[in-house]
Amino acid sequence: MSNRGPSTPSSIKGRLRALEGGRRENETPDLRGVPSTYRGLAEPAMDKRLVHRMMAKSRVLEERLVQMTRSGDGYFWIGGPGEEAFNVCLGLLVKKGQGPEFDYLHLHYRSSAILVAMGMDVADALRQMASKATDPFSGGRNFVNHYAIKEWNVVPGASTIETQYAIAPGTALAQLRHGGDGITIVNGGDAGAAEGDFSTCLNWVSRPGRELPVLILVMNNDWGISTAGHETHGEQPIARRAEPYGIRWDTVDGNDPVASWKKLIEVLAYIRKERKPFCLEVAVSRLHGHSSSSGGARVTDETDCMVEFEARLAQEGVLSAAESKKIREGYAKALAETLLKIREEPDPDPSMVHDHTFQEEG
Amino acid sequence: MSNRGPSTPSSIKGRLRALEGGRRENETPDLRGVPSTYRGLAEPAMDKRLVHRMMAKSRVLEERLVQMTRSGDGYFWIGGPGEEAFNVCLGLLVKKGQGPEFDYLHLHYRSSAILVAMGMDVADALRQMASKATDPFSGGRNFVNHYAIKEWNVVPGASTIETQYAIAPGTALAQLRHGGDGITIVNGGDAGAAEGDFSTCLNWVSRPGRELPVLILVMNNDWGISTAGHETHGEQPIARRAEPYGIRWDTVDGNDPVASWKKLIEVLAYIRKERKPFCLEVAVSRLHGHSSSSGGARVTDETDCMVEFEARLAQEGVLSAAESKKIREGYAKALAETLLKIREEPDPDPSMVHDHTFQEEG
Amino acid sequence: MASIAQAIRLALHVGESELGVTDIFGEDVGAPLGGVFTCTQGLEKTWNSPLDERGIIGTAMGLGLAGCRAVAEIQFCDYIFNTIDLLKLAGNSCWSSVGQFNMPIVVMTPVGSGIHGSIYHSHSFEAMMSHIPGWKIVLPSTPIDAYGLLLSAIEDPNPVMFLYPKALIRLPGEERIPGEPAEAKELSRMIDAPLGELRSKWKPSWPALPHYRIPIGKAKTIKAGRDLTVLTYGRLAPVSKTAAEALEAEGISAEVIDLRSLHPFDEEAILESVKRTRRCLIVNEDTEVTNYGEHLLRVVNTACFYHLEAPPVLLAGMNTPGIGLAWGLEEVQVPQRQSVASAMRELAQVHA
Amino acid sequence: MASIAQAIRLALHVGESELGVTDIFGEDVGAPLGGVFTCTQGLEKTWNSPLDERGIIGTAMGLGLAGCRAVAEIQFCDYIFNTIDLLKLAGNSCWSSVGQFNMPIVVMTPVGSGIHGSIYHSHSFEAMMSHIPGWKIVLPSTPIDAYGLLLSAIEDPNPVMFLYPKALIRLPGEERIPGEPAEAKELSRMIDAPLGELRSKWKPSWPALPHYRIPIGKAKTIKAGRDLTVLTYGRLAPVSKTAAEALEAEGISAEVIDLRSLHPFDEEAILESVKRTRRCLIVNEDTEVTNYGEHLLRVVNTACFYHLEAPPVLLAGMNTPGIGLAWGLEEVQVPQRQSVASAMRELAQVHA
Ligand SMILES: Cc1ncc(C[n+]2csc(CCOP(=O)(O)OP(=O)(O)O)c2C)c(N)n1
Ligand SMILES: Cc1ncc(C[n+]2csc(CCOP(=O)(O)OP(=O)(O)O)c2C)c(N)n1
Ligand SMILES: [Mg+2]
Ligand SMILES: [Mg+2]
Repeated sequence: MSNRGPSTPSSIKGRLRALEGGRRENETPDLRGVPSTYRGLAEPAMDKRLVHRMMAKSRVLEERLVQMTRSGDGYFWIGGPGEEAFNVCLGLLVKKGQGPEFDYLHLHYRSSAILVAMGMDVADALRQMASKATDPFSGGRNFVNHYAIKEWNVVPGASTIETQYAIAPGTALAQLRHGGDGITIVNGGDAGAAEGDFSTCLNWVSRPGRELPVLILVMNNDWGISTAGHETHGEQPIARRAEPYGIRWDTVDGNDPVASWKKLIEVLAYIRKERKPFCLEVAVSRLHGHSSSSGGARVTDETDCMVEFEARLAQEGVLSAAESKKIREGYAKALAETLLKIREEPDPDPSMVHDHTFQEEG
Repeated sequence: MSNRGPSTPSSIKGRLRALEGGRRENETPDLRGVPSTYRGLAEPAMDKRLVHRMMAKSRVLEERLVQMTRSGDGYFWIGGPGEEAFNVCLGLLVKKGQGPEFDYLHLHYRSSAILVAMGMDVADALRQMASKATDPFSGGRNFVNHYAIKEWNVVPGASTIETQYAIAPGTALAQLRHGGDGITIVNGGDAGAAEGDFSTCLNWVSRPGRELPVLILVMNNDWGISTAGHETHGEQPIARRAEPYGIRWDTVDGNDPVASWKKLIEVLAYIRKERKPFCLEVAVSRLHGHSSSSGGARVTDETDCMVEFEARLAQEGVLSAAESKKIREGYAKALAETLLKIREEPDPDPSMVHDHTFQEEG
Repeated sequence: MASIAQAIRLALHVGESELGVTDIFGEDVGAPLGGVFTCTQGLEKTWNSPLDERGIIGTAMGLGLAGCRAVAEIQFCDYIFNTIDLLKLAGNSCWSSVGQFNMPIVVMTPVGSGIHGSIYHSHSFEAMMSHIPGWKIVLPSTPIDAYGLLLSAIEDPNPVMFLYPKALIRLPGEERIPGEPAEAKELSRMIDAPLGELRSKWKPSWPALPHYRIPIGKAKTIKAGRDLTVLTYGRLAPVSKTAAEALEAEGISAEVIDLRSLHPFDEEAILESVKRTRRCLIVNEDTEVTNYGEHLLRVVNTACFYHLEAPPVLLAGMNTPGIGLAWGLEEVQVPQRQSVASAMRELAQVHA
Repeated sequence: MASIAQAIRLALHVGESELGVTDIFGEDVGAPLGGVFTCTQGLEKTWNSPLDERGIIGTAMGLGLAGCRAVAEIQFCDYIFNTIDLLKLAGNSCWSSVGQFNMPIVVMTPVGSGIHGSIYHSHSFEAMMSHIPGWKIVLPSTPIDAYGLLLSAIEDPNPVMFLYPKALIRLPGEERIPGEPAEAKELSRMIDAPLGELRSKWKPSWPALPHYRIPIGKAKTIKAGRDLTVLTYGRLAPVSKTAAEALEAEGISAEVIDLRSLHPFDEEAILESVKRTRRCLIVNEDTEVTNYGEHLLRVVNTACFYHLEAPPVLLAGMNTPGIGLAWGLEEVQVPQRQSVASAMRELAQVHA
């Protein structure tokens, strides 16, 4: 039997033409960045005060979580202080809901600000940190900042670096078929992009004629635990790896919420409308080291997006330093009170440890 | 403890500059292709008659191997008819020997012509096809065209697609440290480049300041078994995936031995001298379908490098059609006689099946 | 009667036309080939994936998380070993999200020796797979079991690993699948894709298939016996049966149980039989160190220790790094009819 | 006395200065961190790899094929499961090339629970690993065993998987490593990297270390006993010993054997002990289905069946998709001192 089917391969000459860099028709030669149709979009307009409040709330949450490892309220912390500016913008722009009509989120462990901006009850993060039975994400089973929220399409977060990139094409395929403008969003770190799963994602979202609506994010803090980016990465930049696949890509300063907002508006509009992938690399800071394993102490040699944004808001007359401070203190106080209550909540019942190994048929 | 070590990361601004596409100094902005120093090299000069003879010998070998599945002399065939033009040139240019001073070869199952050109006894390929105890590569344990030749640095060929790309950086690292001009050569198919191991290879050979001397080949026949390339690959072309890593790359018509020779001369000189990787994509044909599982019949809709090269040699007055034919018939006759002898050789001894599970300490 | 390949096709047809299967995909699963073993010919929801097992399992998981019903194929189980971490994730999504996200996917992959497959087309996978919590695992040895179990797997809200013995894929079954035409030729005319150019225009014509399932977790006694119990599955189920039948002539009466489901497995049926026969032989072809059969052996030994007249025996594949291509090697490396018969004979003759 | 982390460092120092180790690499293995558990601080041949386990194992294999001696680390065994296919290849290079290419590599990775590691920092790996032919596997539970076995692993011309119990990494040993200074403080001053800025200029000062090895394949009886034999290793070796010591007060005398090497394992020592005590408990923390302990159980049961007064018992981790973070969960999911003691007590009291 011949394996030849309806899809006869191009002749050797045609193949060579492709090899010589020829492109398929209908394709803009300029791959980098969003196409002009989507450039300069500003709707929905950015509410700087809202963005600031969500950033403050997220930061206060993370600082409390770090603190909980010291007060004996939790075993291990890992989280996202330093990624709030970009993540809050993203969270506010997510199309939130359940099912393929809405956005799917495949998140790594520095994504708390996305969820805070989406409206998560911060008490739930404390519950997970304290391994309480009331932790709605994992019932006290998983580490903090490992979210799973069925009603918001936040799929189970896992510690395994980069596996989310191999899974994301699946939810996007469901969305492509379903129609509408729901997209899949996947994020992870710079070091993790060395795993093959990152290229699996690039490949699977860009099969010719079967492109998928995915926002592929690389949150570049220039570190993988103790290893500096330049020790292990020759890419310039990482997002450029999308280009050979015909995937548009760009970079943005994730410490600047205004730039992040603008870029996200354009990129999300492109993905939602064109049903095509986009790869965006985001320069961010890592403000408390890698995790509580490395101490979780505040570092001082990285840009703090909160400090910068508050200075800017003060300068622009949007929010005074005093007002900013008050907002933060308000969140901190509320959280401290919440923690007192959560301490009283029950621990997971060991006799239920087998529950949910399987879903009962029904 | 702070994780910060001597390698302080670039500031957020520097990092952004990198993100904006800025390059490190001392780096030519033109990544594609060999640098001008190596262009137009022609030494060692191509001996067209030799190349033809080796191509003929390889083709005759593969045709005999295919035949052996029909004559009951072997269970399964997979091999490289259609890749002879490029592979013979490569085989003639390999720095052959044992140890890091010489080239390491990590080969997939269509590489017979490389080994024929290197001087392999074709009888050994028949022995492996016939699962004889005398098969020097695997002792009758592995499929045909799964080579392993210690004295020539041909590392064990495995059926697992693309794993060789994850292993190749290791031999190259040994060579870089050893000094000299030995390089690592790894080949595989177009479909297989979808495995994460291909990007693992790109990453590990291009760590800044730690680049490795590797020739990364993609043998593009536009098929993965029954699946046409364009169904699963958006890359244009696949070798371009090297570019974001700062790895030079190019494409060549593997059906044209003259073009292949010229390109290989340049590329190999560059890798040997600069101790840097290079990614070369080679357009080739698949002349007997995927393997004996799909029948192994001769296909007629792909360019045959033998036919083309012989026509060219006749036209150039290097070798007449009659001479070419005679050469092929000579190899065929010799091989038929060899097979008669090999049939008498012993089968593997089942009582020795545990041998070499471990290497004895020594 | 239908072969396993045809039975799988029939089940997938029911899956895509009645049970909401949205995707049947993997390497060469789509047209024109319909799978290297033809198991996916003529179906509507098939497509060819990139050559990337991690992408296959990952994408299936994503589809499952989004509520689709995906059946993903790994071309040979020999090539699934770069995805173990993803299989583990698929098995823990429900548990780690306290029941929020189930993972309704089926992964199918051919296993075992028997086709001169050499090192990389002869692997077994049940030992490693059964060590991954959160999955159900089936391994039918007949077309009707393949059919009924694949349908149960598709309906199951959990990840199910559907292993099938590649050496038996093309053999006709002995039992008719409900709805299957009386004549094998007729079935072939209806659902086997033609060769060559005809294929591009071909459409299958599916028989009407009434509801039929085989529940996951139920074994099948394929030969009754008195003197010992043989626990087996896959390629070695018919081999064990034939060997046991031949031993009747020697006055040895072996009961042969085809497990069909490996997790959960039919503990009740197994223990009932072993307590009755007082001897137990476990036969499979996976390599013998940390072998799934050792799990069965522990369960049997623990539950039946005081009933047993001899220690339970595992007959399995040799602990070598691969199965050799030369037939003489394969023959000694994995159990064959002769070695299974010898093991039965030996066990029957042990007297404490 | 040295901890396991320090013992590993000392062995790697001998490896790189005397045994030709060329590369010690993996995620965060190089300076400044020297490994997330500090096992590779102060060494010469360390470097930080990309965050890519497949690249780590693959590159180690390439180095091995080129005759270098590589020690590669996977940061947690929880992250090794995407490399199983490569581990299988490493285990079959020698066999498939009929002895042409051996694979002299060591892979080290921390295993097990006990640090509130939740789902992805609590895995065991011996079940899957022991199912991969062509590898030797060790799992020491004390610093001196870690030291002696790592040196044997480095010298072995075959691939060796060096597993070490993460819960015990920082505990001081009870036996002095030959050459180790008398004072723990002194050793720390010599080979523990300082914190903060000092680290960048720091150089270790290595003690002189006389030749010392522990052969792969030899078990260690860590407590003698009469009434039952406990086979264990890793984190649960000291736990079993403590439990057994406490049971002496109840008149139960358990012999505890720390296997140390899992493949090959010390069959002779094990069978001798079990035949003597006539009861056998196997204790580990891997999940219990297709568990390496079931392999031990089969070997013991087959060889000692007629000596046994009770069926051998496996006490292992629950077959759940992960270990829960909440202590109450971990406590019941993997054996602890109490449950090990109960299992011993129960087994000792069974009377046929
Ligand atoms: C597959 C896998 N390998 C290793 C680890 C251990 N690990 C956890 S975080 C981390 C570094 C991640 O760096 P990056 O991807 O840049 O993300 P960042 O933490 O900097 O945000 C490592 C190695 C892991 N969790 N998963
Ligand atoms: C990891 C792995 N997956 C699947 C296979 C089965 N398989 C063998 S060859 C092949 C297609 C390879 O296509 P390509 O890489 O283009 O090489 P070609 O055969 O065309 O030269 C497949 C899917 C395999 N051998 N290994
Ligand atoms: Mg990072
Ligand atoms: Mg191909």
